[in-house]
Order: sequence, then structure tokens, then C-alpha cells
Amino acid sequence: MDIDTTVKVSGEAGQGIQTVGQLLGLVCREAGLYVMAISDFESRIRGGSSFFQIRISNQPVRAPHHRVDLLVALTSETLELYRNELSPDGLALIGNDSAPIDSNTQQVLFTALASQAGGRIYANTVAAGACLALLGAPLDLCQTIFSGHFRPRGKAITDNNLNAVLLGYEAVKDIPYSGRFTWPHDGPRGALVDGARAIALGALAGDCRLAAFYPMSPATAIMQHLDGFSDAFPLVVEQAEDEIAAANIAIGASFAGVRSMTATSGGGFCLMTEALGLAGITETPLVIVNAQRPGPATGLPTRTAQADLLFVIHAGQDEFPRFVFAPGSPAEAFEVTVRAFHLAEKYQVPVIILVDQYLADATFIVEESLTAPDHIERFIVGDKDMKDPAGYERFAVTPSGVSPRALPCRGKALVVVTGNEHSRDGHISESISDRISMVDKRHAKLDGMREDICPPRAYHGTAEILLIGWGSTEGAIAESVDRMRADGIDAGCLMFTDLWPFPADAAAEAIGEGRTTLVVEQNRSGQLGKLIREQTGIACSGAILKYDGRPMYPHEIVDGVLPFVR
Amino acid sequence: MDIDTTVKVSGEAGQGIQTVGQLLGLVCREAGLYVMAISDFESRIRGGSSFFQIRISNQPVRAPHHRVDLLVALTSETLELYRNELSPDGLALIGNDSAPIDSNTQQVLFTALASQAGGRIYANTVAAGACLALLGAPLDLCQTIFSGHFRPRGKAITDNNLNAVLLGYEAVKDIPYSGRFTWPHDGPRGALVDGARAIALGALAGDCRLAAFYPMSPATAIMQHLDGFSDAFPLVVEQAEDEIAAANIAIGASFAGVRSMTATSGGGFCLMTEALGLAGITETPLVIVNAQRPGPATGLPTRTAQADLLFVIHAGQDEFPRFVFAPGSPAEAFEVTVRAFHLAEKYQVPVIILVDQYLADATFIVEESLTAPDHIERFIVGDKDMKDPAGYERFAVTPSGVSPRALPCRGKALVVVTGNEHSRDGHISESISDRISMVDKRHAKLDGMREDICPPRAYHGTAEILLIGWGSTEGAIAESVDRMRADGIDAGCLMFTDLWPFPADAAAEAIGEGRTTLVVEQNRSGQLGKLIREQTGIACSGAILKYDGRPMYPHEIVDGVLPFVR
Amino acid sequence: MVCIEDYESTFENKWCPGCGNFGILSALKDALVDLELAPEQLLVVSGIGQAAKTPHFLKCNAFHGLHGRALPLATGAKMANHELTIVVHSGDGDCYGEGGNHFIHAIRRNVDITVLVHNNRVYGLTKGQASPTSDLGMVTPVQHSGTVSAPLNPLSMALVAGAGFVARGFSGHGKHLSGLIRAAVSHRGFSLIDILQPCVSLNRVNTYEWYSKRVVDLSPEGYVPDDLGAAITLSRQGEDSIPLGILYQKEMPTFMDRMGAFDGRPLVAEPYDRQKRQTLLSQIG
Amino acid sequence: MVCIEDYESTFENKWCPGCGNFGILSALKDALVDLELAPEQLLVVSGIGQAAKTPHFLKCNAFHGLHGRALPLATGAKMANHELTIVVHSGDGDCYGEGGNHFIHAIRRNVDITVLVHNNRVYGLTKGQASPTSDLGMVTPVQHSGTVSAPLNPLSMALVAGAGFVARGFSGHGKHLSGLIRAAVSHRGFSLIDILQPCVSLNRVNTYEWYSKRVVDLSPEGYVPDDLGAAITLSRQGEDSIPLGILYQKEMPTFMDRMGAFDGRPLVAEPYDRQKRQTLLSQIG
Ligand SMILES: Cc1ncc(C[n+]2csc(CCOP(=O)(O)OP(=O)(O)O)c2C)c(N)n1
Ligand SMILES: Cc1ncc(C[n+]2csc(CCOP(=O)(O)OP(=O)(O)O)c2C)c(N)n1
Ligand code: SF4
Ligand code: SF4
Ligand SMILES: [Mg+2]
Ligand SMILES: [Mg+2]
Repeated sequence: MDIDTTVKVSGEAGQGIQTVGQLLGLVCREAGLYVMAISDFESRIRGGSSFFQIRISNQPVRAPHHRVDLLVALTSETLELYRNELSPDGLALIGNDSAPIDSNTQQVLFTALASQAGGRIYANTVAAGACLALLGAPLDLCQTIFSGHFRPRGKAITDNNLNAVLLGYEAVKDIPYSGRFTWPHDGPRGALVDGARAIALGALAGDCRLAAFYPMSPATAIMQHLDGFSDAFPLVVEQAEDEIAAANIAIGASFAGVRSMTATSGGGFCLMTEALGLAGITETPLVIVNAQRPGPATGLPTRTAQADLLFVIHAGQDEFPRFVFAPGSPAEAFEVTVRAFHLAEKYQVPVIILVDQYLADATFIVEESLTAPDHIERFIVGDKDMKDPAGYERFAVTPSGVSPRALPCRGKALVVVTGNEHSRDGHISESISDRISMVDKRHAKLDGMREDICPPRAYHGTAEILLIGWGSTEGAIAESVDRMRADGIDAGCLMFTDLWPFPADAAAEAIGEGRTTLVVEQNRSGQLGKLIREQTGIACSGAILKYDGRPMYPHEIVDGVLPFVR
Repeated sequence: MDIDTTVKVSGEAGQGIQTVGQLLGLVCREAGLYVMAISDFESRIRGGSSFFQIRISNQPVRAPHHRVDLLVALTSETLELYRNELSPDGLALIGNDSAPIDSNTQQVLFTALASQAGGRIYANTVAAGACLALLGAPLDLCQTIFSGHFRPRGKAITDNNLNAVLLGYEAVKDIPYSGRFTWPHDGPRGALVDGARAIALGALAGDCRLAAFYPMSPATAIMQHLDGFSDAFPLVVEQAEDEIAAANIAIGASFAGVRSMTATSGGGFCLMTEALGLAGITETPLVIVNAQRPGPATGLPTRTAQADLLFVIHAGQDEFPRFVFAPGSPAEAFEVTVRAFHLAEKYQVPVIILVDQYLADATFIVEESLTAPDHIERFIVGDKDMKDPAGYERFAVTPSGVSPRALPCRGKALVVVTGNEHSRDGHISESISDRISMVDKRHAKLDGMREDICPPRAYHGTAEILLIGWGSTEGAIAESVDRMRADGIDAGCLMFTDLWPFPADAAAEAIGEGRTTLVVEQNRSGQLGKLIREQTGIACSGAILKYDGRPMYPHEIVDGVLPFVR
Repeated sequence: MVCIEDYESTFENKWCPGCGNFGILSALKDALVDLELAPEQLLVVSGIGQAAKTPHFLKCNAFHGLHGRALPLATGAKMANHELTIVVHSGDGDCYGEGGNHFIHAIRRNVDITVLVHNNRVYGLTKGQASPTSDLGMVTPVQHSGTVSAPLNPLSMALVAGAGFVARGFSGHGKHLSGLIRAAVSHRGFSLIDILQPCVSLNRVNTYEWYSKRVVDLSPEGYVPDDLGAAITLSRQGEDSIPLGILYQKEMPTFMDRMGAFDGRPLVAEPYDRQKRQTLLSQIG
Repeated sequence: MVCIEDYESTFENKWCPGCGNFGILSALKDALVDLELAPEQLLVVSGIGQAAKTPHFLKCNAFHGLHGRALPLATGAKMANHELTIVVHSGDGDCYGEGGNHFIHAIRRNVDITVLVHNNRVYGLTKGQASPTSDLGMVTPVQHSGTVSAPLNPLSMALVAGAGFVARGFSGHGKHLSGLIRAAVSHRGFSLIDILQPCVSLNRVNTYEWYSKRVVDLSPEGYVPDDLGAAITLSRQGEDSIPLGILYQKEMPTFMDRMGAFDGRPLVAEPYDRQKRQTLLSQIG
């Protein structure tokens, strides 16, 4: 790996830091570089301290790096906050309001230059230009990307931004910076996709036709992307009055025959748990994305966590089959979402996709091609598939537990469902035999579902020290393994995406016995560790837990492992 | 045990079956007998089939019996439904609308006699009279109890009922019945209390001052009893617009300084899970009763289940300490409720009391005296306890995790709380250090809480076959143990009331190794079994699971154990 | 030709004898027959409660959902297939209590569904607690000293929330009610009929007699339901005289009109266009 | 003597520069000072949103709760201690969207609290989605073709739900607003002020200028807020002229009045009477 640079752009909410980040990403992508970028923001619209941090490499990168090579601090507060993250030969660019403190700090008059370019609001573009120049990005590439990006917003804005980028670019010409590198001209390695967009794309590819939601960070971005598709595709995206409505709208739509979803975060998920059970007992397919953030209650609304695993597995009164998936990257989030829609209909169950703020907002270069299924298998029957449509029973008992599913008002077969316990025809029943047969029937689906569950993925899976994780920490864990192995530590990892039904046998086999096993999780109690013990009896040797709301960095994992290294 | 008779009174909803049951219970109690009675009803107001089943003994009884000695069927439908439960020398009394089918069936013209007594609506009282006569109850005792019971409803009604009971009593004089027994004259052994009333009494004794709820079977009865206390005690019982409101009203009241509670069942509990987290992060004491019924969703609204254990332990996004208790009898429900209010304030955490329809509606003779605490320890501070009230910090970090709790507007100290993550002063904080210290502080409470947790109770705990249960099945499990031991099977049991924080060490020790361990639960997946494995690594040998919505009977447990007997 | 028998369900009716719900059920069937709507064209959605059991006592497509949540369920179903005729059966607790928020917001959306609220002014299925429309001071098993909250006025609420069809019916006036249901189902947009329904088992205040003395049919009075202000005034009238009929009717763009259905076809009937999706996926940057 | 400084919080204000919330905050402080209410006598309850952050920017007792749930929290606190002066700060999404059901039912209860809704007609804290009061057709990040639901009219809703104090303020008219707040806090019973609040960052439609051209103060017009019918009509007036002031005020029995407080003392101040409880426990049959 000869290129591996981390750039951090920091400032207030409202200063356009996300735009800078997005543009840096686009320029790098165009050149054929890999990037991996994270966003950090507070729960406010203006002011405060936020940052965008992008790691640039000529090799695939899948986790953020904790050392910053180039810091562009648009405010003095954020300079103070983040300068200690600078690598020894790193450089900090600061604007008018801070004084240069040491040789690693250089002042660039972002605002003044911005005014020259057309207004103070272009300070972020000036910063982007400066930043790209220091990294050695070709000017024409920058200009192409910037003009492409701003074109939809009109000529004046485009021109001003082009002025700004040029002014920034020129302003740092004479600043020495050891991090400058030679840029490839390879063309894009893939698309620049964050987890939220990946899920929206997956939903589109999976033929989702209705998405109902109530705004909640970090899930709203998914709906925002979907909303953008709704002109060109048969897709209704509806903001509901609350999460209860959102979930029930999605269930109603699914019942009436379209694939549907909702997305929320913990507090909203709480409000959906009753509806989750409704989907369970009425056997209505449903996809729910829970984009986790730290709680309890409102917690840290714009931060990340992995602390809802056991909650979503057990959510809702009584028991009913469900899938729980936690993808590890945008590419996987896409795939898992397509799969979620498929499996929800195949087994007529709810599927919960667990992501988190980190993954939802983190941008990766996705090399994998994102493919829509050739054909959507709906697992739906109509009159023509029935001997006697008038005698259709929605909850016919079958060995697989899955009953032929007809849709209402699409034929003579009448579809009757209820959230009460029922007989095969869907009418309320309080009889002992109906109760037992319906519980058993629903439970029976688990056998089939388990066959559709993927085992955990091992990476150096036979190593002496095995890290075990789930979901979004995959990149950080894998990189920590690489680093430790490079340092002669025999470490490996095991990553779970499919968490429920839990692949107990595969897990037990992959974990085995007699070595150091450490769960790596972003919660306080080690939820995956508990689940593994419950399901396999295996107690892990320890846990590396982070619960401060910030993304997991590979070096933190390495630090956590060290005490266990003999 | 020389007296052990089970009487079942069955008929339509609206026929006054519960009243018959209640009166039978009162007469037995007055004589000094023990009773244990269960109610079975459908989710409707009139018609259908329901029953009241009372077991009468001169020894304490704590579980229902599956063999009926005397069946009083007010409808022919229920005769059909339940006659197969009759013991060989049992007797069925039927009314006008059924034809006697065999020598075990005798017709009594309930309705005709009722008309004679003052109206058809007294048919239930006629039946009660007949029933008591067959059991050998002294007539004057019956008359005393009936007149006492009906007196509040006026002289006319009382007289008619006394006529009715007499007519019923006389009508069966010549019917031979082997189940007749000699009645003691010992006076009451205790009060006749069902689980719902026990919880209401416990709340009163525990100084609960506000109860907010939304009606939901089987929890409503608790609130109904509490409402009855609200004239004589400082207690507001408020029906809210929904469960979300109920939980938040209770939290608001607790914050403002009174002990408060809410009660609901699964679907309502779902809607309260977000508020549960609010209580968690704001460290506001809160008692929630979840009276379980079969789900998912509306499920079987008037039936029983134990299927929310793992849900309530994990409910709410992210992690926060809570207590989960599941009492095994009305007497214990009383105690646990008093304790819940105490512990909620001691640790400033939510406490969940898990009961179920069976326990809520089941009536026991409670011999234990129900005592109100001498003193209510509030764990509240005021200005006088502070050096500097103006500097008061609601979330001061302490080794125990418990911060001194002041109340709003009760002094100079200002109380600031938020459902967002916060600093010690209760203001929103997004800082890493505040986040970590608040999570750790909340988590730290678990140590103290564990010390207040009672270990599981063993009964023949060293037996070869160990049944493990929780909550309301205690009576049935204990009786099954007695029966098996009487049959030479070395069985014992271990009952959990305190389920979270899980008493892992005590459990592991009590369960031990190398014998047959069977969880006995009213759910489909064996939730306690999973919890034990998660917490101790011990996998039980098997499970006896019942999930048809009906109470657990001792003989079913015995049948479930037999395959495991070597 | 649709006839009453088409709608007869063999499922045992579980309402109390004499319950006002029977009048609603038969008025509904009459209306459906008059509308020539076959059971397979109808979806009945309901929450939980006595009222919400209605779809079981009828032959039709049915989603008997959660307490309070009938409206979002129906909304979702309508969005998925706007060709469905959807009738919602809900109770006063279901629709105005637990489901109050959905009530307001479903009206704002103007989804083309018909909502029949069996307003018995009590929680029937849970045995007699106060509902949002219970009289102030009504004594119940959990309100032994009587309720202390003022009753909610569903018609006024619906009117100011912007509903385009707001009516009141009485289960005791079957023919009139059936006409209202016909009109409501025919109305393009959200339509509400709040139906006065005696609960013979649990509400001893608002009985058949109580209503019969008070209800007044609007139509013979020559009332024309096209003035929102007048409708609001009428809806606020004291309980001595309770107007029955359509208080207000106005056709307005529905949710589907405003949304612009994708190409006129219901979502459920759209083919899966793989090519188009793949093109988008291949072009993302 | 209470003075403004008593209410100054050292906690960093996190609203955008120029936000209408600042006007509300200072009008509130002025009103509190005028009312001679000390911070330790005040409990501010809020939900989640920009509006709901208010209690952090004020020195007072505060419960900053869940999104949509400020009203039940406040209701519970008032029941526990009816001597508290409770002011609720909520947003249009918080109070009329997620919390819509509580809004209606809190009014029915007539709990003696004051509710200030910072109505910026947008979801501020979550970055600009439509709120229940957003203009029909408003374009937002998740409603790229504009909203399709008709806006809700909070004042009409409150009036027909039976609120005894219904007013509209404007954050740009601080003095007027402060007078309203004073009146609302002084009112015995549930009081609502819907406050027009420009969101300078996310709502480009309803700006200071937009409001300034439209708002009309009712009091110089000689309006007397004692006629509910007139108030409803006024509340339904189109947006060309937006009346500011008290639309309706009427004192009615509060929840506490109807409930009959146990013995006049707040619940929180009652002693624990062990003897009485034990007597009851010993006598049960
Ligand atoms: C979430 C939830 N809360 C409470 C209940 C219990 N419940 C069932 S029906 C009902 C109220 C019924 O009243 P209403 O809606 O007026 O219908 P009615 O029975 O009077 O027709 C309640 C509270 C429930 N099923 N689900
Ligand atoms: C249960 C739940 N759902 C959603 C959210 C996300 N959320 C936070 S504030 C908000 C809306 C804010 O709008 P408004 O109430 O109008 O307040 P404003 O920020 O505009 O003042 C939302 C949807 C949440 N915190 N909790
Ligand atoms: S309880 Fe009332 S509403 Fe329910 S079926 Fe009986 S009479 Fe009808
Ligand atoms: S986003 Fe709008 S409401 Fe929120 S602080 Fe900024 S200007 Fe005010
Ligand atoms: Mg009702
Ligand atoms: Mg707002």
C-alpha cells in the first residue's frame, strides 16, 4: 500500500463540510483511488463541531484511520479538538480565525478567498481546492468534478465554485507537504456509496414499492434516497404521522400485495414492536431497517452503536419467526436488502436489517456490481392455482409452515387475516387445537429459514486469537487482523451478518475450543457474546467493547487484543 | 389430604358464572377450607363458553386440578365441552336445555327455579345453591355469605338471591353424590385474593400514588382494584389515551416525586418500550406490570402465557439496568410489588413485574399476612442535604452508580433531566467522556442490584430430576413434584421469581451438573432455558412447554417428565 | 348481481344479543348489495374491539389488525392497490382513543376509504371502561367516581381536520344508515360515519331509548351539507337534538390524485422492470 | 424579586443564528419575570426537537423527554404535584405529529399546564422534512415533489377539542408573545399558544417577511375571546391575514377540580399513612 492518507475536514454544522467531503470523494474516485469516509455531526443544524474524514488509498480500504495526515479546520474550535490526531508529519490548514501554532499548521484565508470567488459561503469549496492541491490532485480533474457536481444548480453557482476551487488550489501551492502523492489515472473502481444509499438501492432492486417512515436519524437518509426514485419507479414513499403508522402502513401495503418496508432507529423501532408482532401472526412479509444509534431513549441521535441486537431478536410479545441481518459494508447492505425482501416473502415473516449510523453514513468505493434480480419470485398464489378458490384458507397448515398466500381482491379467493389467534381460514379462534397448530406452524418455518441463513465468515479463521463481530465493524476488525498478523500475532476473525435464526452449528464449529475468542462490539454488555453462549454454550474469553457513539477504529481493536496476547 | 374436590361451573359469558365462583369461594373460606380457583373466558361479553373452576381442600392448594368432581353446566354446549373432564364418580348438573345422558348427569331446572325466586337471572345463584348442597355445605353458612354479599345491592336483590340459593339447595337434596364431605367450622384461613388484587394491594402498601393505564386484559383488573382505593388514599388512577401516554404519565409523576406505576399486557408493553428507555436514561423509578397473555399481537386476549420473558429483559434500544420479577402466587405478587416500588427508588431504575392471565385471575387463600412497610424509604434528597443546592447535579457520578435524587420545585436545587445522553448536570452532552461515564454509571448499578436479587427457591433441590420454572407455574410445578415423589420418582424443582439481573451464580450452583434438568414454561421456545444457558452455560436436558393459552396443570408436568425418568 | 346471501358469513357472531352492532352490520350489507359490490371486491379493515370484529361476521377480504391501527393499515393497502374498495370498522376507543393520531392524519391524507366508527361511547370488548366519547361523569368499573375528561366530539374533529365526507348515523335507523354507507363508499376521498351504537351490556346511559328520543334526521329538514362553517356549528350542537345524516360533503383531490399514481395502474399491478432498475444501478456514481 | 438573570443558563445555545426560537425564549423569560415566578418554582417539560431543547437554554427544573411525549409527562408531573407551574415547549412535529393523540386528550383532561408550540412548519432538528403544519406542496428532502397532505390547523383542533385557552403568537412580536405567555400561565386549565416561528435554516416558505406581512393583532380590533363559535371561525381564516392573540378563553373545571384532590395537598406532599394501609390489608376477605 503506497497511498494511505487520511484527510479530516472540520468545522461548524452549516459550513458545508459534507459537500467538501463528497467532492473529495468524487475526485479520488474519478482518479481510480479507493476511499472510505465517515461523517461526524452533532444534533444541531448550525454551529458546533463536526467533521468529515476520508481515507484515500490505492488499495481497498474498509475502515477509518485514527491518524489524520491532513486536517482542514474551518473553525478554531475544531482545530483544538482534532489537532492531537495529526500524524507527526501531518499538516493542519486553518482559516482566518485561528493563529498558526506550530510548523505543522498553515493558514489559508478560506473566507477571504471565498469572498473573492463570489461569497463567504464558498469557503468550503476553497478548502476543498486547497486540500486537493496539497494531496497532489490534478487541477483539471478537480475542475471537471466540481463543475459536474454544481452544474444542476446553475451557471453562476458553478462558476463561483470553480473560482473558489482554483483559489484554494493556488493558495497552497507553496506550502510544503510530505503527504502529496502521485495520482493515478485509472478511472473509477466503483461507485461511491454509503450504507443508507446501498439499502435504498437494494430496496429498489428488491422491488420494494412502498416505504413508509417517520423521520429519525440515522434512518432518514435511506428514505431520502428512495424518495428520489419514486418518480421513475412504481414506488410510494410516505412520511407517516408516527412510527406506529409507518409500520402499519407498510403491513397494509404488503398485505395488499406490494413489497414494502420501513426504516427507523431505536426509539421508533420500539413503537413498531407491536406491529412487528402483527406481521408475525398475520404472516405478512415486512422489511424493517433499524439504523442503530446510542440510547437509551433519545441517547446520542447522530452517533453510532450496535446495542439493539438482543432487543430486535426478542422484540414483540410472545414468539414468532423473524430474520435479523446486519450487513458489514454498503455492498453487503445492498445484497442483504435484496435478500431481505426475498426472504420476507418466501417465509411470510418480518425481516429486520440492523445497520447503524456509522454504516448508514459511511461512504465506500463499492467495486462489486450491484445487480437487480432477474426475476422477483413473489410466492403468491391466485385463483388459477387453486382447486376451489371459494374454499381458500390463508393459513392452511403445511409441513414447511408456509401457507399459499393469496392477495385480497385479486380473485375469488377471499383473504382473511387477523392479529388474534385464528384458525386456518383466518378467522378468530380461541380453541386449543387451533392455537397449538398455528404456533407450531409458524415455528415450523424456522427450519426452512435456517437453511437460508449464511454462516459467519471467517478470515484467518483458525488463528490463535479469534475476533468475533457482527455488522458494521467488519472493515475495522478485518484491518485489525491484518495489522496484528503483520506484527506476528496470529489473529483472525469471524463475522456474522445473519444473526437470526442464529447459525448455531456453524458458529460452534467456526469458533471451536481452546483458543482466545474475543467479541468485538459497540455496546456495553457484549450482546453477541451472550447470544453465542445462549445458542452454543461457548463462553468467549473476553470482549472488546466500545460504546462512546463513535466508529470503531482498527487500532482500538488491536489495543484491546494486546492484553490477551501471550 | 382428605378433602380435595374440584367444582367446575360453566356456561355463557353473561350468565354470572364468576359470581357463582366467587360465592363458592367465600363459603368455603368462611368454613376454613382452602380453595384455589381459575377463570376461563372468551374474548366476548355474552354467549360462548366459559367456566369457573374451584378446587376445595382442607390442605393448602396452589394449582388447579384437571379432574372435575362436580360439573355445573348452565349450557348444553359447555356440558359437551367439559363432561370428559369428569372423574369416574363425578357428577354433572345440567339445566333445562340439556338432556341427562348418563347416570353421572342430573338435571336441575335452574332457570325455572330462578323464575320462582324472582327472575331468570338468578339461575346462577340457584346453581350455586345446588352445588353447595351437593358438597355438603351447611345451609346457614351459605345464607350468611350470600346475604352478606348481596346486601350492598339492596334488600330485594338480596332476598331473591336467598330464595334462589335455597331453591337450589333444596332441589338437589335427593341426588346421591359421593363427593359430599364434612365441612369444618374453623373460620377463614386467610383472605381470598387473586393476583391482580394482590398487586393492587402491594402497590397500595408500597405507597404507589399514581397509576396510569390503558385498559388491556388481563391487566385491567389491577387498575380496577386500585381505583377502588383512590377515595381513601392519596392515589390518582388515570385511564390514559394509550399506553404510550400511560407510561409517560407514570414517569412524569415519578419525576415529580410520587411512586407510580402502569400495568398492561404484551401489546401495550410494546408501546411502552420507548418510555422504558426514558425511565432508564433519566434514572426515574418506574414500576410496570406486564400481565402476559398469548400473542403475538392480539393473540388470545383472555388467556395465559409466559412468553415475554426475553422481550422484557431486552426491551428498549441500547442497554440500561432494570429489574424483572415474576411472582409465583398472589402472596408473592403482593410482596414483589412492595419490593418493586422500593427497589425502583433505591436504584432509580424501572422494574418490570411479569405476571400472566392465570395468576392475575386465579384466586388463592392467602394465609400469609399482608403487611405494609413500617416506613417508606424514599432515597430522596432536599436542599438541606446539600452543601450547595444551586450546584446540585442530578447525575453526579458515584461508585454505586446511584446519584442523590432531588425533586423538582421542592427546594432551590434545580432538577434537570433529559432522554438524551447528558452530563452530570442533566444537560445534553455529546462528549465522549460524558457518554462513557454515564453508561458506566448506569451499568454500575447492576452490582448493587444483584445484591438485592433473591436466588431461585429450591424444593427437593437435590433431586435427580430437577424441574426449573419461573413465575406463576410455581404451584403446579411444586404439586407435580409432590406427586412424582409420592410415586417414587426423585423429582424436585427450582423456581425463579427474580429474573433480572439474573442470579447466575446462585442458579449455576442450584442447578449443578449431572442430572436431568427440565425447564417448565408456558411458551414455545423455552425462554428460561435460553437465559440459563446464556448466563451460566448450562444447557438443560429438556423442556416441558405449554403454549395453548390454558393454565399449567400438575399432571401435565408429570406427563412431561415421565419420558425422562430412567 | 350481488345479493345479501353473498355476504353471509358462517362464522359465529359473538356480539351480545340486542347489540347495536347488528344494525350496523345489516345496514352495511344492504349498502354493499345496493352498490353491487361483490365480496371479492371489498376489503374490510379493522382494529380491535367489538366493532372491529365486524369483518369476521361478513364474507369479504379482511384485515383485522391491532387496536387503534386500522387506519394506517387501510392506508397502506389503498396505496398498494388503489382499486380496492376499503371499508374500515372501528370503535370509539379504537379510532378516537388509541388511534386518535391516525384519525387526524388519515383525514389530512384524504385517502379514499370509508370509515365506520361504531360509537357506543364505551370500551365494549374490555368490559366497560370509559371511551373518549363517554359522557363526563360516567361511572365505570375503573372510574368508580365517574370520568373526569370532557368527551371528544368526533364530527367536529373530522370537520376541522379537513374531512370531505362527515356523517352521523344511528344503528337503530338501518335504512338511513345504509343510505349513508352507500354515499360514503361512493364518495371519492376519506369518508367518516360516526355511528351511534347502543351497547346494551355496558352502556346504561346511551341506550336505544336515549337515542331514539334525540336523533333528528337532517335531510327532511332540507339541510344541504356544503357549508363547512354550518357543519361545524351543527356538529357542536348539544345532545338534546342529535342530527343524523351527512353534515358535510366536498370532493377534494385524494392522496392518490396528489401523489400522481405511477402510471394509473395500482402499484400491485405494475410489472417488475428489471432492465430499468439495472440501468440505474449501473449508472450510479 | 425575580429578574431575567435568574433565568440565564450557561449551557451553550444550539439554535441557528436568527432562529425564531430566540424570540420565544426571551418572551418566555420576560413573562416569567413579570409573573414573579422563580426558576425553582417552574418545571419546563419538552419533547424532542429544536423547540424541545428550550429548557436547556433556561435555568429551571426541566424534563426533556421523548419525541411527541411532552404532554403525558407534564400531565403526570402535574398530577403528582399540582402546585407545580408547568410550561411545555414542543414543536409542530412533536405536538401535532408524533404527539397528536396526546394533544387531543390532554385538552380533554384540562390539566392546568401551558403549552407553547414553536410552530416552524417543518421538522427542524431532523433537517427539514415536512411537519403536519407544512404547506401543501412544500418541497423537502424527502418530499421532493412536495407534500401531499393538507396542513393541520392546530387552533381549530384545540378549540373543538375543548381547550379553555387558545392563542396564537409570533416569535417576531416578542412583547405581544410575552403577554400571551403571561396570560396562558395565569389561566387555570390547559392553555395553548401556537407560536409562529420562522426557521431560517430549513423553511424557505414561512419566513419572517412572510409572517410580518400577514399577522394581525386581534386586540386592537376589539376582539373579545369569549365566543367559541367565533373563535373557530377565526381560526379557520385563510392565510392572507393571520390573527394573533387569544382566540378563546374560558375557565372550566380542571382535571384536579374534577378529580377532587385527595385533601387539597399535592400527592407528593401527603404523608405515608402506614396504619390506614395496614388496616385495609388486615380487613380484606
Ligand atoms: C395495544 C392494545 N391496548 C389495549 C387493548 C385492549 N383493548 C381491546 S379492545 C379495546 C377497546 C375497545 O373499545 P372500542 O374501540 O370502543 O370498541 P368496542 O369494543 O366498544 O366496539 C381495548 C382497550 C389492545 N387489544 N391492544
Ligand atoms: C420516536 C422518535 N421518532 C423520531 C425522532 C426523530 N425526531 C427528532 S426531532 C423530530 C422532529 C422535530 O420537529 P418539530 O417537533 O417540529 O421540532 P423542531 O425541531 O422543528 O423545533 C424528529 C422526527 C425521535 N427522536 N424519536
Ligand atoms: S358489549 Fe356492547 S358493544 Fe359489545 S357486543 Fe355487547 S352490546 Fe355490543
Ligand atoms: S433548524 Fe430552524 S428551528 Fe432549528 S434552530 Fe435552526 S432555524 Fe431554528
Ligand atoms: Mg366502543
Ligand atoms: Mg418544527
